[in-house]
Amino acid sequence: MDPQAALQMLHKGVPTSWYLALSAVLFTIGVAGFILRRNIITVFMCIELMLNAVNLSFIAFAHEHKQVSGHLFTFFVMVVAAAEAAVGLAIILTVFKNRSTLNIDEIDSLKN
Amino acid sequence: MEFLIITSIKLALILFVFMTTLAYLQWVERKVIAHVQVRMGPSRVGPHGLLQPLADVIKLITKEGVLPPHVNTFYYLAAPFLAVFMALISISIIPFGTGITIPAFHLGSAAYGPYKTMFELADANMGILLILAVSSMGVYGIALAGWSSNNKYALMGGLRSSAQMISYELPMSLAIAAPLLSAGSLNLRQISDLQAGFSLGVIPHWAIFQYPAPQIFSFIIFMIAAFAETNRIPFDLPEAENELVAGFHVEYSSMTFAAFFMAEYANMITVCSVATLLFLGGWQPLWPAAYGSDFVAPLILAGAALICFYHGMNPARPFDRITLPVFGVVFLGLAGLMAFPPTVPVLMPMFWFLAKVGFLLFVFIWIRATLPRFRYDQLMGFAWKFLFPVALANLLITGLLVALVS
Amino acid sequence: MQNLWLIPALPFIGFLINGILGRKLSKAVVSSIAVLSVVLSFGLVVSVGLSSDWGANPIHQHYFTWIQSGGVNIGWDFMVDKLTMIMLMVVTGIGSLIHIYATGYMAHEEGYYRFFAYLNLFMFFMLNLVLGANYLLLFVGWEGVGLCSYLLIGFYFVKKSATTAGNKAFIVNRIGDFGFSLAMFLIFMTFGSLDFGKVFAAAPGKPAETLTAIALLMLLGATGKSAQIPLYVWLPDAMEGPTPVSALIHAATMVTAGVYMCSRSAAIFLKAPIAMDTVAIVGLATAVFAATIGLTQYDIKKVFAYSTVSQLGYMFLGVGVGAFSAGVWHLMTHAFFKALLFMGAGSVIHACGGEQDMRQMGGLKKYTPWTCGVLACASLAIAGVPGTSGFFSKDAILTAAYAHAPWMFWVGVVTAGMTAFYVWRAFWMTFWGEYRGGHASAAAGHGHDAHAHADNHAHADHHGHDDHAHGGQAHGGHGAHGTPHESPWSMLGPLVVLAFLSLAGGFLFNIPKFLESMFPLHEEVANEQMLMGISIAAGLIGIAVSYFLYVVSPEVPARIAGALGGIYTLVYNKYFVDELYDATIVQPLVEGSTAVLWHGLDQGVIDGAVNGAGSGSRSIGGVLKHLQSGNIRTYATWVVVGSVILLVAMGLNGGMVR
Amino acid sequence: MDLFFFLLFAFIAVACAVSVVLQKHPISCALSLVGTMAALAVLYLLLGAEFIVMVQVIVYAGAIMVLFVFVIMLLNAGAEEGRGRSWVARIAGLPALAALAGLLGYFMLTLLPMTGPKGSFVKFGDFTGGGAKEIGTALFTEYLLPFEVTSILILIAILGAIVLARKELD
Amino acid sequence: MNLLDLVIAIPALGFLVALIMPRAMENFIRLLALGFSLVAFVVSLGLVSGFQNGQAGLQFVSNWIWIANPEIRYHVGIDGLSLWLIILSTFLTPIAILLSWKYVQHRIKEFYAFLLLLEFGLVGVFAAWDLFLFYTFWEVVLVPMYFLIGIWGHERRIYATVKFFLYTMVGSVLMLAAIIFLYTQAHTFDYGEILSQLGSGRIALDHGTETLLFLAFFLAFAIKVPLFPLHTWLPDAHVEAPTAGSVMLASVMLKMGTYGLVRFCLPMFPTAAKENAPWIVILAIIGIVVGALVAMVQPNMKKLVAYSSVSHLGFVVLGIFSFTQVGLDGAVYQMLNHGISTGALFLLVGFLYERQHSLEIKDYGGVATVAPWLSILFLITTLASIGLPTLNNFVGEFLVLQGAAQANFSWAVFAAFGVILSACYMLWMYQRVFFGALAHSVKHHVTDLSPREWACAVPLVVLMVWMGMYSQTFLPVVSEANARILERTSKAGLMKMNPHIAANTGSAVGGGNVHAR
Repeated sequence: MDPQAALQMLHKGVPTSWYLALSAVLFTIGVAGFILRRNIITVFMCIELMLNAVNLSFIAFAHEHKQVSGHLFTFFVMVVAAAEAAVGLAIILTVFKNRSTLNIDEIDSLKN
Repeated sequence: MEFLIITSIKLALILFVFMTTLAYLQWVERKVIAHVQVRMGPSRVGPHGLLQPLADVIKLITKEGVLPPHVNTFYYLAAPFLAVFMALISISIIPFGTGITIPAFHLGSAAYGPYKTMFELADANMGILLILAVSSMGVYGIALAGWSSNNKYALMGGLRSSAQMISYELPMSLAIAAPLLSAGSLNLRQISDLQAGFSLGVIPHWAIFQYPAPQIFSFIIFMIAAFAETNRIPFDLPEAENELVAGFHVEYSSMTFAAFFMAEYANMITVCSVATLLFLGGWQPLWPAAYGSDFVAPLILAGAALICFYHGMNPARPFDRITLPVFGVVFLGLAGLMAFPPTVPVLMPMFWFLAKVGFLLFVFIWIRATLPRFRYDQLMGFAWKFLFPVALANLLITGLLVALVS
Repeated sequence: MQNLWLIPALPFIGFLINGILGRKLSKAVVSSIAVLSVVLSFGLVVSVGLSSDWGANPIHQHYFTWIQSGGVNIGWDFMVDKLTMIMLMVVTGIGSLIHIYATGYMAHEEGYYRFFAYLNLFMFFMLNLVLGANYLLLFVGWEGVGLCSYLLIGFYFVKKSATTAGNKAFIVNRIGDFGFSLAMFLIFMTFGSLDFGKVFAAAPGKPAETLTAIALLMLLGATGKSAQIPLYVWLPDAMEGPTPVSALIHAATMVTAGVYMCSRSAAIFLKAPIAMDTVAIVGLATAVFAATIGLTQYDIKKVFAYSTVSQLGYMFLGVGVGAFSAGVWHLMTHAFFKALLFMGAGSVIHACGGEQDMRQMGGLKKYTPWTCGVLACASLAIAGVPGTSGFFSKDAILTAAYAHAPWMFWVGVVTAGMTAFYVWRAFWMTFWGEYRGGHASAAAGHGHDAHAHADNHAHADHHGHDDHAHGGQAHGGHGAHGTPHESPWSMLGPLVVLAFLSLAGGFLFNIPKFLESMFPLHEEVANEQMLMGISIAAGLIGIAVSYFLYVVSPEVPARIAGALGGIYTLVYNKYFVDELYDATIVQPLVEGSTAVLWHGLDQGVIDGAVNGAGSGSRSIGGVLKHLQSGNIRTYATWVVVGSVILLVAMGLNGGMVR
Repeated sequence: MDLFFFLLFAFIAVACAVSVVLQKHPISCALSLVGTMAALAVLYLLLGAEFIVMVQVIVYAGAIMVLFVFVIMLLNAGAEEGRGRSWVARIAGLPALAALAGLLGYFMLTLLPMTGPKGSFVKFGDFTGGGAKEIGTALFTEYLLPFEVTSILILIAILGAIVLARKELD
Repeated sequence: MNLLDLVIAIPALGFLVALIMPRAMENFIRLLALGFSLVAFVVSLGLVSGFQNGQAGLQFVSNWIWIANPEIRYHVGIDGLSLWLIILSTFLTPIAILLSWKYVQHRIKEFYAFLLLLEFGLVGVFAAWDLFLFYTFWEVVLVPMYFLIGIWGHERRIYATVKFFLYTMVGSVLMLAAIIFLYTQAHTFDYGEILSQLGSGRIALDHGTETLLFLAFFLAFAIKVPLFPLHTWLPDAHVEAPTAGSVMLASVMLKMGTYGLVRFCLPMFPTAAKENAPWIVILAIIGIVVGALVAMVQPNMKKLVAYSSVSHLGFVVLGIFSFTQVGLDGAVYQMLNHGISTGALFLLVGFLYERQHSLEIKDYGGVATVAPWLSILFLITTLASIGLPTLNNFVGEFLVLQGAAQANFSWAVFAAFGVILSACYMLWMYQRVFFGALAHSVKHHVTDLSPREWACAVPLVVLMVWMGMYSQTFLPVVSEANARILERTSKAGLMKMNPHIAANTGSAVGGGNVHAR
């Protein structure tokens, strides 16, 4: 865009869309991690990353619509994330106890 | 612009005072414990070993920082500073007194002021939450230290500390929540302001006495949790010498080692200040000014001066003949300053605040001198099976009472 | 005004008492209850008969509405007119006689109370049948008596042949009822009611073909109940039941229900000439057919059974040719003498310790003079010797038949001759000559084997021994030593009464006169005396021939049988009709439904389809399951790919909707 | 000012996120993730979500990630070993990701107008509805049911975690 | 909270109470279940006394919102159609409970809980006046039966349950779809509302749609009935089910199907119903005959009785789709009869099974000698089920056939074969089991009825005689309701298919002008 618009924009602040785009990028990175990494824990972290990305867009929308609901959703997401972390890590511990591996590709006995 | 200047001035002051305090806190601790155990404690370096901290600092700085080969260097080095960093951050939002107003003055042709500023670095809206947040981040320091040292004792320490801190954060935050309920604000300054005044003329409106819900229990819970958070005896499992040699900081030496201690003491101070602000009415005096609470500080200082002079008369050591009178004068000056009407409203709150914090710190040390160490499972069990439910119940009752009254 | 409902109610009460408390009560009490209830209802009938003036409109009583739905409105109504009166008389009268007889005959039986309970129940249903004022009530009785005959035929339920015979009777009757019920539906649809009064009033106005259909369906029902071709097969087997039962149900009363129904529905039949002719022909055919079989049988009860069939054929002939009153008359007289015959036979069997094969009898007249005497009367009556009751009724029918179509008369005459022959054959074989019965049990055993093949369930093993076993347990005491003996008076008494009736019945009750108001008499036919003479002659010839063959020169019949050869065996085996039915209907049904319907259709096709669906989906899953590699990252990749596709689709639809 | 902070912390966030994916060692991943979260917290602050900022730090950085670190230490997990088995991921993975990134980014950017009168912008302090009071009010009035449900969820999660992690007592 | 709600609530309450009982207190649980079911029965008798015949519309209505959006109402009420079916359910449950007193020995608590749940569902099904509510109850009934067969059944119970479950599911899913479609049209689940909208033409279904909807409902019900080609789940389910299960299944659950046909298929889609009547009736007749024939050759008593049910319910369907007052009354009456007599049959077969632990006919013989009373009761029941006059089934069959005859005489002709065959298979079975020489095993195992078994069997027998002798107790209410249903169907366009039905629909002596052909 031309510098004039850019300046005006600077004056106005940051476009909400950029936040959204940022969240999209983060999300994709999370997905990438999920797909490319083989360490369960890392994969798990990537999930958290995705959640965070989503939260960001929630907050952004909350700001856009000037209402608090988005925050609440974020809040719930966090709660869920916490629960998920607790259970998931417990599962990981058990898995490690039984199979002594963290390689996600070797944990595929749920096939067929 | 002036905001920046004033802030930086405050920053400098606070940093200086704080650092000194840290250094001397250790001296105090050693002294107190010594006296509890009927010893002298440090007394060689300077009168009553007053210069001991200085000596230590120099020693620590000049020591060789050993970098073991098997450690994960980056985290090994990052950990202590992370710890200190986190510890210091929380200081920045702790108010330690009412504000001060610098009257307008002329510097050459330019006219400045008047400037009004509060006794704190940042007036955070959600100060208390911020403190919680930062303290929760504090785990990383220790955990990383323990892990990166690549040593099983250290790792144990790290694990323990992280587990312990997470576990004790819950009762802590619940305990904090209770007074917040009755206060209805998250801003530390507002909270302690709300505790101003006296009921029946004498009983201060501190949270622990507060109507409708006296927060005495949450105070106790908070303190217990605080001990755990700061890895102090009786909860110093992460660094239990006789179990895992020195816990997470086995491998550390010189400055990095010192950093952990700084962090620990800084945390102590933070915690105590928070306790003061939340429960002990911050800088509110112990009894109404009408009954002369303002004169406590001058009197104490004067008393201190007298003692100094008396010892100066018949010294135990040759030096005392000079040093003690000097101290006496200093004390007298301070007493005067405290009594000097214009400064009273500025200094008195600060005095009360520091006094309370000091008292709490003393309690810390006292307990360290008194109690033995817990066993690890006891520690956890205590957190989850006792503190947590109690804190919950306390919160519930508080909420009910508040709801009923309002 | 009497309460008609009491008439059937009394036996029913008897049934309830005996049925529920019976096993606790002593035989004396049981029998007295049973007999008393029937005798009382007989008394009621008589009083009703005496009290009512036999005007135009019959006694009609409504008790309660039974079924009421839409247009169907069936009341529980009783009605008594002259026809009913006769039936009532016969049923209750002979019924009570037979009850008395049974007290003696069954004296030593197991399940004494059971027997009398059933008997009373039968009386109840039979009276219901005759009293019912609409077709549905008639049907109630109709089915009910069927039930009782089922129960009584299968009275010795340990005996397979007995129970099988019972089933056969019931099921064959069911086939008849099938026709009857369809008839009822048609009647209802045509007349909008089932009440006799309404129906018969409206009958003349209805189209002939409908009426014909109704009548034919009714005929089907009647053939079932009254053992006419093609459904007569159950009656001979029914002889498995105790003899009093054969006498009461399978000779005197129940089997005549068909005749009763037809003459009751005369109004409809008269409007359906085709149906009438069918009835007549069926009757005639049955008469001849059964008579021929009767010629060759050795089991005394079977002989009489077939004679019953053929006599019923006579009645149908009468009805068919329009001589309803004659039919009813023969119904009554036949009730007299056939009951007598059976009870006499019963007494004979009783005498011979359960033996039923005539070849094991003979010369009994010196052992059992009374029985001999009464049987003689009965035989005279059935042979139509002038003056006896049988003579009048049979003659009336034959005359009517001649008036209708001469050839029917001739066939009838021949049949009459055969009837006389085989009845007297039985008489001679039983009472004349020397006693051929050796030791009872052995005799009975082989005697039964002789006709056990007749058992229509060919696959069933012979129960001759069981059969005798019951005889043994019944009359063990006498069966032990071979000498026959006279029956007790409780049995002989009724016999004597009936003997009197069968001799004098013709004079006493002139049914056609009595029924004239309902069924107008026929116009006199020419040279009636001649016809009468011919029939009498036929009867006498029959008797004479039988005397010659079985008394004078007893070896001749065997030679004749030998000469006839194939024909003889055919007739002796009852034309293999049972086997025929078995092969053409029963077996195909059973096999077919097993192989085709059950295994083939149900389990094969339908279940096959169902299970096939199951296994099919399972195999599909078996293929698809390999997508399920169990590798999370693979799944995740799929998800991503899917979401990309979704997003693309969204883009093509012009971005996100706001 | 806004723009500066945004760009700065957005950069930090993305960088940390990338390092989460690229770092070999779980601990490093975890710490990078903490970094991302911290950066996001600042962005939240810019978006006026004070309370959420705190919760973000306390819960995410302070509890969840500590849990991760804890577990990593417990298992003493080293760098990834073994080869990937998912040929699907290997083949379709990157292209799909690229497509996803592109499409998502595109849609997000075009979702709200950036220019013109009704272009939507974020300026620090023009939304102050994110305080503890507002959130509390909303949470305990109209979102009460979800709140309770999540609390039950948490409870269940705790039980599940205990059951899973407990040693077999036999 | 009127009587009807009570009748629905009491079993549910009992179910819950039974659930919270400690499983150790077995006898107490038994007594409890019995008590609850008896109370329910007594209360339901109150329905009978409170029911005003001739008063149009529902009675004992209670109607409040269950789910706000989409608006699903708890709308229950009864008319003459539901009344006796509800009584039937409440009447048979205590018997089923009493019957299982000794027979069920493991997982007692769950067993009785499920029986009560079953009763709850059944009563609900017959009382529901909101399509969604109806569907809910419909499924509720499915669950306990599934477990009753699956847990307390015999050897092949799993196969049987799964088959039973899948069959029913297929149907009910279609029904659900249809219900939802109706909702989209009418924007309500309330049956009365939907009916009035259909009647007033506010919902205009084109021909194809109506047929489809009809078929969807019809299939669900036909499977439950079960109509001929869909019947194979029944024998398996019956053979594997515990006695109480069989009793409830045969007596009441099958009636859900026929009830549904009368209650929903006819009034909602009269035109489609009439158009499809011919082949449905043909299926019914095939069912009657084939069912009977297959029953005749069954070696297993329960299978035999099960197939006989197929045959009997064929009569019911025939009656329903004859579209004549008589036929419909007969059908409904036949439902009750079948409930009583077949229930009794399963009950008595159950008695035998508990004595000798075999259902194979060949294992029996001469039972009559050792257990006279048992065999007498069995005989009466047998006679009832082969439709002997003065016993209940006769009335039903007579009316059904009469109605069929009015609709189309040939139907009656073919259906009547069923009457013959029923005699064949029942009597043959009776002969082989009860008559003949005393089988050895029978001699050792079979004893006559215990007082408890008397208590189970006698009420049923009494009812058989009562319903056979004095149908006026039951019929008027039923025909009242049927008349209302028929007037809806008769309003619908008379179809071209069969002039007789057209002529006879709903009319009283409609048959009057029909000639046999």
